[in-house]
Amino acid sequence: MIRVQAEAFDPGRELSRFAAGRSDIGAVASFTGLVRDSHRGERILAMTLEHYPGMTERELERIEAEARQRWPLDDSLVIHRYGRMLPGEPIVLVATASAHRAAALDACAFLMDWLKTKAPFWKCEETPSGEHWVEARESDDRAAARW
Amino acid sequence: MIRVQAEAFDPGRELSRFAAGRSDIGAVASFTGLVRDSHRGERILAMTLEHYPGMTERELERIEAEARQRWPLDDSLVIHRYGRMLPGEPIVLVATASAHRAAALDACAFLMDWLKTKAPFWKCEETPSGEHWVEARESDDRAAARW
Amino acid sequence: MRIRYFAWLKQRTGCVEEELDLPAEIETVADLVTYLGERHPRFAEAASGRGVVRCAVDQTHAEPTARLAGAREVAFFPPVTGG
Amino acid sequence: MRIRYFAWLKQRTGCVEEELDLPAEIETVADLVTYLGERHPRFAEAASGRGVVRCAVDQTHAEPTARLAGAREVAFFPPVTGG
Repeated sequence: MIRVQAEAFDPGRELSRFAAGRSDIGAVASFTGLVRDSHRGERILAMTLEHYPGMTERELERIEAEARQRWPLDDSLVIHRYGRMLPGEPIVLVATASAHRAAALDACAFLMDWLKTKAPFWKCEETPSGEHWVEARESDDRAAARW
Repeated sequence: MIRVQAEAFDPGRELSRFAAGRSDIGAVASFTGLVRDSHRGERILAMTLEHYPGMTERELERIEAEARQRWPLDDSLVIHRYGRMLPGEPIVLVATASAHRAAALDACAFLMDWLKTKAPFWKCEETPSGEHWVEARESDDRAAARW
Repeated sequence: MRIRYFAWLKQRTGCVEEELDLPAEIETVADLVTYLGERHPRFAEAASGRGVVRCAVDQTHAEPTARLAGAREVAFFPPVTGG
Repeated sequence: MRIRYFAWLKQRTGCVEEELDLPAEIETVADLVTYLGERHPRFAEAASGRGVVRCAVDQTHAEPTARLAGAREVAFFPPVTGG
């Protein structure tokens, strides 16, 4: 399932719901990305995520479908926020469920790597010296290319 | 932190506590292993985990220390149950926190792979045809050897 | 055709979106980038850097060689930084 | 020396643990496996399979060549299956 929302969420509570009441799942992997209070030595006061409504959901659904084709997943979940958020707040949660450990862990890493290079989100940091758009990292392209 | 316990736990709640109140963490990865209701086509009524008290804690601490030496982790958590549990119940939770996504995800996979081959736990399944000790899988040795 | 700009490209063009009637000779994404660069010099400047300006045609990632025939919405944006 | 057995090895020896005074010539884990095999034929049977019986000396994984000098507790168990 894909959720793109402005509202804050609690990854722990989402994970408790995910896979609740199912006894056919042997493994659940998750990744949570959070706003950090500093970046390259500069203090981060807040972070605003812009996105491309419509294309965001479409890309995330495509990425999720790709994961479910590559690995035997029983379930998967991607929640991504947009708008303004403060240090410590979760930005993204990816969770995967499978009968098998490697499938859950690999699919979770894959979903994050592809999301990082394909989902149309852009981070703008508020720092004491002003607002800066975050630059994409080459390491993210390399991480996505390994799959 | 290492916890070895007979009591049930809620991985979502543990994850909410883990990293709570910290804003220096950019990434949290987790893995939850649960009791499945079937194994190789046979129905599982319950699962009992025997362990080696003392050695279990020692091995888990050693594995955690190894992960924290290999990756820049801000925090890590391993909870492992022993005793009797029912399908759908969590057996193990591993969580890792880092400034960076790859460190959190890799360290989480590493902790599970090493735990699976080094931590002294043994699963005994209750099935309609009786009790069976679960046999170790070669794929677990291969998974642990890649690190 | 509706053209949309995201993140810091909005500051380069001074607009979030614009509705344009394109000349018939604008056939590909690359053609459109050149055409828009004439309207917005600071967009041209950004687009001259390799891989700095990305494109989506009707909400699907598109290469410079992608054709525009039938497209209703084309978006330009820097490399994504979500997660 | 205290000898402990885990999982299905308990069924092979008929005991969870035993306290033994070992002859001086039992110097390594491999020596001890042979010695215990004489006490428990079904343990010997299991130990003859490669990699089926694992050992820990004073709660640390140990190879067959590991020395027992000074050890207080030796445990035998099948490959672990936690997680």
